[in-house]
Amino acid sequence: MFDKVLIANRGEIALRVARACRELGIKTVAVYSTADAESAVVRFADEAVHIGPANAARSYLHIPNLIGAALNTGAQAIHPGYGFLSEDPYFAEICADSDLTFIGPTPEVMEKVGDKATARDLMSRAGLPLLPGTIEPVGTSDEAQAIADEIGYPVIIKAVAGGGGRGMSVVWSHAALAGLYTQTRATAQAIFKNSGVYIERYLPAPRHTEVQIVCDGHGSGVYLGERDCSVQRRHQKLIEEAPSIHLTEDARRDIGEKAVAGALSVGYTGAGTMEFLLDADGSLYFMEMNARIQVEHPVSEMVTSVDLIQEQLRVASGEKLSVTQDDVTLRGHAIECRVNAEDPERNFAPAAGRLDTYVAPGGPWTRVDSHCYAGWTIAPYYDSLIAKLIVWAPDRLAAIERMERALSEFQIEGRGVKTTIPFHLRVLAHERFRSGDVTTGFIEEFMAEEAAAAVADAS
Amino acid sequence: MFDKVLIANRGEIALRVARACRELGIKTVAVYSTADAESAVVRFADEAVHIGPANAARSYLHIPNLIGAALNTGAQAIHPGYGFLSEDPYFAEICADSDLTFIGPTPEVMEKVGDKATARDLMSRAGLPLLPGTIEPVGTSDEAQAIADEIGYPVIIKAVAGGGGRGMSVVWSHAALAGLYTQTRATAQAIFKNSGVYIERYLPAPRHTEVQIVCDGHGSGVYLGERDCSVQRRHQKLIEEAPSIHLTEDARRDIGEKAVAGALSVGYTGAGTMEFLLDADGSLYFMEMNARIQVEHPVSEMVTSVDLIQEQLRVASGEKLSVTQDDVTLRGHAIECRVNAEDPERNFAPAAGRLDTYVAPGGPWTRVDSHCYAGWTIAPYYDSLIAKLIVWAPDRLAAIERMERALSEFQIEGRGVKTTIPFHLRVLAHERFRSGDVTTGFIEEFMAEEAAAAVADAS
Amino acid sequence: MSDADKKSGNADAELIASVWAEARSLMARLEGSSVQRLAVAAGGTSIEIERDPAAVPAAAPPVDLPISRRGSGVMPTIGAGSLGGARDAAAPTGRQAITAPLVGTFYRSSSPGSDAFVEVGDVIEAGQAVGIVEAMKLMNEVQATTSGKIVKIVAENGQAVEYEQLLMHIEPVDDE
Amino acid sequence: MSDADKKSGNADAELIASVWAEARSLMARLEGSSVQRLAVAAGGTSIEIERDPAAVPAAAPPVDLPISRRGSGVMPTIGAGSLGGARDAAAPTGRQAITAPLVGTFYRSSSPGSDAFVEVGDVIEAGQAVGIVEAMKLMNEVQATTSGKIVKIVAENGQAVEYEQLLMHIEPVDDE
Repeated sequence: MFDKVLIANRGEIALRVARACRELGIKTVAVYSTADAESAVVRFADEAVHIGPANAARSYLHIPNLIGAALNTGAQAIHPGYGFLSEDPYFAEICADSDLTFIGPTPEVMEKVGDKATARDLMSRAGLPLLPGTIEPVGTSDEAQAIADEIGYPVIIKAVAGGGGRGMSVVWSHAALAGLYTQTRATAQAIFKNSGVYIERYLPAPRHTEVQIVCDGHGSGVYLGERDCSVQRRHQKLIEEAPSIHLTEDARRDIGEKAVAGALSVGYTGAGTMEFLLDADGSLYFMEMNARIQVEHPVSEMVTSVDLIQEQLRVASGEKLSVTQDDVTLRGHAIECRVNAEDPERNFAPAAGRLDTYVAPGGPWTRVDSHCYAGWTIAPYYDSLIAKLIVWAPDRLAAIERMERALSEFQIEGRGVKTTIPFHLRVLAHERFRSGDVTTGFIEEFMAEEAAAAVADAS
Repeated sequence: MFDKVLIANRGEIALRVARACRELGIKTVAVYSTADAESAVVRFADEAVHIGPANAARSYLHIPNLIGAALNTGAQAIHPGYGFLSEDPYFAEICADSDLTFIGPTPEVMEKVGDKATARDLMSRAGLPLLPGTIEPVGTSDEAQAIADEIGYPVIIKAVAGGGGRGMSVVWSHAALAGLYTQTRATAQAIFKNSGVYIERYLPAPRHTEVQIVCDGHGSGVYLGERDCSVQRRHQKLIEEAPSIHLTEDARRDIGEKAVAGALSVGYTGAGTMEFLLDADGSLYFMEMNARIQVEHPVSEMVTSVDLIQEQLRVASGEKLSVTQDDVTLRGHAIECRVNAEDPERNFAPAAGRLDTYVAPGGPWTRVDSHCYAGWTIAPYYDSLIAKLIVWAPDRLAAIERMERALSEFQIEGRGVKTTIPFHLRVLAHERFRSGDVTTGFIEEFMAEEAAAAVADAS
Repeated sequence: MSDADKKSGNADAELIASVWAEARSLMARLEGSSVQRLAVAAGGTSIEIERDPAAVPAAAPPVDLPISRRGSGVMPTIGAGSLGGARDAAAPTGRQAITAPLVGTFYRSSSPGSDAFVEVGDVIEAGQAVGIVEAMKLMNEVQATTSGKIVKIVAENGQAVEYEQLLMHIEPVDDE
Repeated sequence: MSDADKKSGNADAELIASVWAEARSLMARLEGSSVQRLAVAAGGTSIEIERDPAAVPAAAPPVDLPISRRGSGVMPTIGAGSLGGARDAAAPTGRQAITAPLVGTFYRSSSPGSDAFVEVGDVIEAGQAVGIVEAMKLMNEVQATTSGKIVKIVAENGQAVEYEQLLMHIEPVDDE
C-alpha cells in the first residue's frame, strides 16, 4: 500500500479520499487554490500545498503545479477525484513519467473508453447491448438519412466528443433529419472542435441506470449493483438511488457480468461506471463508460458495504480487490440528495456565500459527505455541490422517509446562500417519485407542474 | 401506529427517538426544562412543552408535568428514553391510568426484572446460566460464610437494590467475609434503603457482554446479537462494540435463544438487554436485565440493520416485530465511543460550557448521535454525554481505524469545555485494545500504565 | 517546546505591558466608533474586544429575551406561542406576571359554575388564590406572589398551560 | 519548530507593532465605508474587525479577503509555515516580496556551480531574473516585479516551494 497520496481535487471528494487514506494508514497531501486555503481537506490532511490562484485553470487543472506538489512532498500516487483532471489521459501519462501512480486506469485505457464511439464499439464486442444505430461517425447527410430510416424515428444525433447534454438533437421525422444533421455537426465543431456525430434510436422516456464496477490489476473485477439516476435537471443529477427498483435480480446479474467482462476486455483497472438507458420494456442499452469514481458512489457503498475509494487505493497500489463477486450482496435501499448552493426559485442560479450556520443531519443510517462547516465560504469559482446527503433503510419507502427527516434537520444559512434542500423535499413528496415511476424527463415535468400550479394559485 | 408520541427525555436520546418517530410519520412532542429551551430536540420536534426548571427532579422526573404535557398535547404514548423514568414501574402505571401507552414493558414485568434477585431467579428458571451463588438475599453472617466457603473465593457481596458499581464488596478470603458482609449491608441500607445483599462467585477478569432483544405483544421475540462493553471506567461504559469477538457463532445463538426465551417467559415486551459476564473460559453468566433502550444500542443497529427505536414504537403500538430471527444476520463490526464533556486530565471532572465550535465527523459509515450544535450550552445539571460516535467497517481493525479517523476530525471547542476524545484516541491506539483482549479491568490498568509513564517522563 | 518559550522574562514583560497598553488605547478609540468586534493577533499575542451592541451608535440592539426561542426551529412548537409571560414580566411598569407553577389545565374557578377566584380590577393580597391548575386529577392552587391589582387575565378558563406560562398580570397599588 | 521561533525578540516586537499600526489604520479607513467585516491573516498574524451593520451604508457586500489561514487546522500543514510572503508584503516599509509563480524547486543559479542570479545588496531592474523554479524538468524564470535592491533572500537553493511562497525581499531604492 502507498505511504503517501496526493489528492488532486477539492471540496467533498477531496475530503472523502483523505478519509479513506487515513483509514488505510496512508498519509495525505491536500492541494489548494488561494480560495480554498481554509478548506476542510486542508485542515484534515497531513500536509497541504498551495498550488495556485482561485482560477482552476491555474490551480486544480495546472498539471506542472500538481506534479511539483507531489514530488516536493514525496507522494507516491495521485488521486484525481472526479471532474478536473480525473479523465485526462495526458495527466495520467505525465504522472507515469514522473514515477507517480495515477489512481485510475492506464492512459491508454482511459483514452479508449473516453472516446464514445471507441467505447461503444469495444463494449458491444464484449457483449453489452447498444441502442440501434451507428457506432462510427456518420459522414454524410445521405448516409444519416438512410441509417435513420432504418432505425425508425425518433432518432437522436449526438456529437462523438459531446457530453453534458450538449451537441445532441432529437429528430422526429424523415423530413427534419437533413437540417438537424448539418446543424448538430456545426454545433459539435464549435463546442468540441470535432464535428463527428453518430445516430441512434431515441428513447423518449428512459431511466438512467448505471453499473458500478471495480477491477484490479490481477484480472479480477466485480460489479456492485446499479444506481438509478433518473432524477436529473438538464442532465445534472439531483437524486440517485441504489438499487434500481426496475431491474430484476436476473437482469442485474446479467448486466453486471457483462459490464465486468467489458471492462476486463479492455484491460480496465480501478473503479468505473457503465452508463445505460433502461427502456420501458426492460431493455438496457450501453451509453458510455466513466473512468473515475462518481459523485454518487456512496449509494452503492451503502447497499454493498464495500468502500469504493479504499478499493481504488488498493488496486492502484497493486493489491487484489478485497472482495469477490460472491461477497457482494445487496442489502436495503440507499438514496443520495445532492445539496447544491443554488436557488431553485431563480432557475438554480448559483447562490454562494459565507455559511453562518451549518448543522448537518445525524442519527441512524444518515451519511453526510461534505466539506462545509460554519464559517466556510462557498466560493463562486467552483461547482455548486456543497453536501451529499445519503441515507440507507431496509426498503425504498423507508429510505424516502428517512431522507425527508434528515433534510428537515439540515441547517445551512448565510447571506446570499440558498440550497436545493426545499426543492428536494418537494420532489420527495411527489407521488410519482414515491411510486418510483421516474424517467429522465421527470424533473422537467415536475417543474412544469409546479409552475402551472403557481400560475393557477396566482389567478 | 401512534399519531403522536411524547418524548420524556432530553439530550441525544430524545433526538434519537424524535428522528425515529418522524421517519415513521409520528408527530412528536418534546418536553424541556428551562435549561433546555434551545435544545436540538425542541427545535426538531413538532411541538414542545416547558415542563419545569433545570433541576431534573422538578422537570424530567416530575411525573405530573409529564403526564399533563402528554394530555395537553393529545399524545397517545410516552417514550421514556434511558435514565430518568425509563425503568420506573410507578411511572408506567400512571401512564396506563391516564390512557397513555408507556413505550416499554408493563409495570408488572418492569418491577419483576428490575429487582435483581427476582430477575435472576426467573431467568435461571428459563435456562440462563447464573454465577455460582445465592439468588435470595442472605440473611445472616453465618449463612454468608457457609455459602462463600462452598462457592470458593474470591466471592462478591452485592446489594440487591444496587447498581452503578455501588454497594459491592469483593472478598478474597474466609477471614475477611464476616466484616465485609456487615459493612456491605450497612452501605446498602444507607444508599438504597434496602440492606439485602447476595453472594456470588467473583470473576477477576470478566468481559461485560450483553445481549439485545426485542419482543412484541404477539409472543414473538428476536435477539440482535451481543455487545462487548468491557471498556469501562468505574462502571461507566466508554467504548462499546458489536459483535463480541470472544463469542463463537454457536455460543451467540445459544445465549441469544436463551435470552429471548427468558424474556418471553416473563411476558416481556419491547427492547431490553440481558447483561452477562463472559469468563476467560467462555462461560457466560447472567447478571441483570435492563428494561429499556440502552445508550449503546446503535452498535447493534449498525451490525444488524434493524432500527431498535422503530421496533420499540412498533411493538408498543401493538404491531408485530418487523423482523424474524432469520432476518437478523450480523454483518461487519461496529464501535461506539461516548464523547463526554469531561476532562480526562482532571479525573474526568465535568467540563461543561458553551460550544463555540462543534463540527461533527462525517463520511462513510460514520454515525453521530448528538444533540449538540455550535452555540449550544452544555449544562452542568445533567449527565455529561454530549455525543455518541459510531462507526461500522467490515472487520474490527478497520472499524478501529475508521474510529480514529472520525475522532480526529471531531471539533468541539468552547471556554471550559473538555471532552473524552483525546482519551479515546489513546485507548484506541493501545496494543491491548487493538488486540481485543480487554476485560472490565482494562481501563484501570491502562490509566495506571499512563500514570506510571508520566512519572517516568518527568524524572 | 522551543527556545522561544524560554526567552528572557524581561522581553516577555515588556511585550505583555505593550499589549495591555495597546488594548487600553484600542478601547478608548472604539468609543463612538461603529466597530462592534475587533480581534488582532500577532506573534502569540492577541487582543479581542467585543462591544455592547447597544453602545454602538445608531444600532438597533438585538433583544435577547430570558427564554429565547429564536425562530431557529425547523418546526413550530406550542412553546413558541406561549412564552409571552417572560417578556411581559419584564415590562417596566412594575406590572408582574403570575405564571403556571406546573403543566396542566388552568381553571379560573374552583368548580364549574362557581365564581372566578379573581377578576380584572380586583385588588388582592400576596398568597391569595387566583386560579387552579389541574394535573393528574389534582387541583393545584395558583397563588399571587405579590399584592396588587389584577390588570389583565391572559389565560382562559380550561386552557392547557405549560410550566411558567403567563396566566395574568398584577400591578402594585400605589397608595398601599 | 522552525527558525521563526528563534528569531530575535526585536523582530517580533517590530512585527507586532506593525500589525497594530495596520489595525488602527484599517479601523480609521473603515469609517464611512461599506465594509461590515474584515479579516486579514498572514503568517501568524491576523486582524479581524466586525462593524455594526447599522453603520454600514446601504447594501454593503461583505468583504472577505482571499488569503486567510486562521490556524484553525487540526493538523499542521506545510502551507501554514510558508506564507511569510504575504506578511512581509504587507510591511509598511515599501519592501516587497518576490514569490514563487508556481510549485517546484527553487534554484538561485541557472546551473550548479554558476553564479547566483542575485545576491543581497544587488540593485536590479523590474523583469530581471532573480532565480528559477524547476517543475516537470522545465526551468521557469522568476522575475522581479519591481526595480530595487535585494534586501533579503529567504528561500534556499534547491528548496521545494509552493505557489506564492516567499523567495526574497526587494526594496525600492530611494534616489531612483
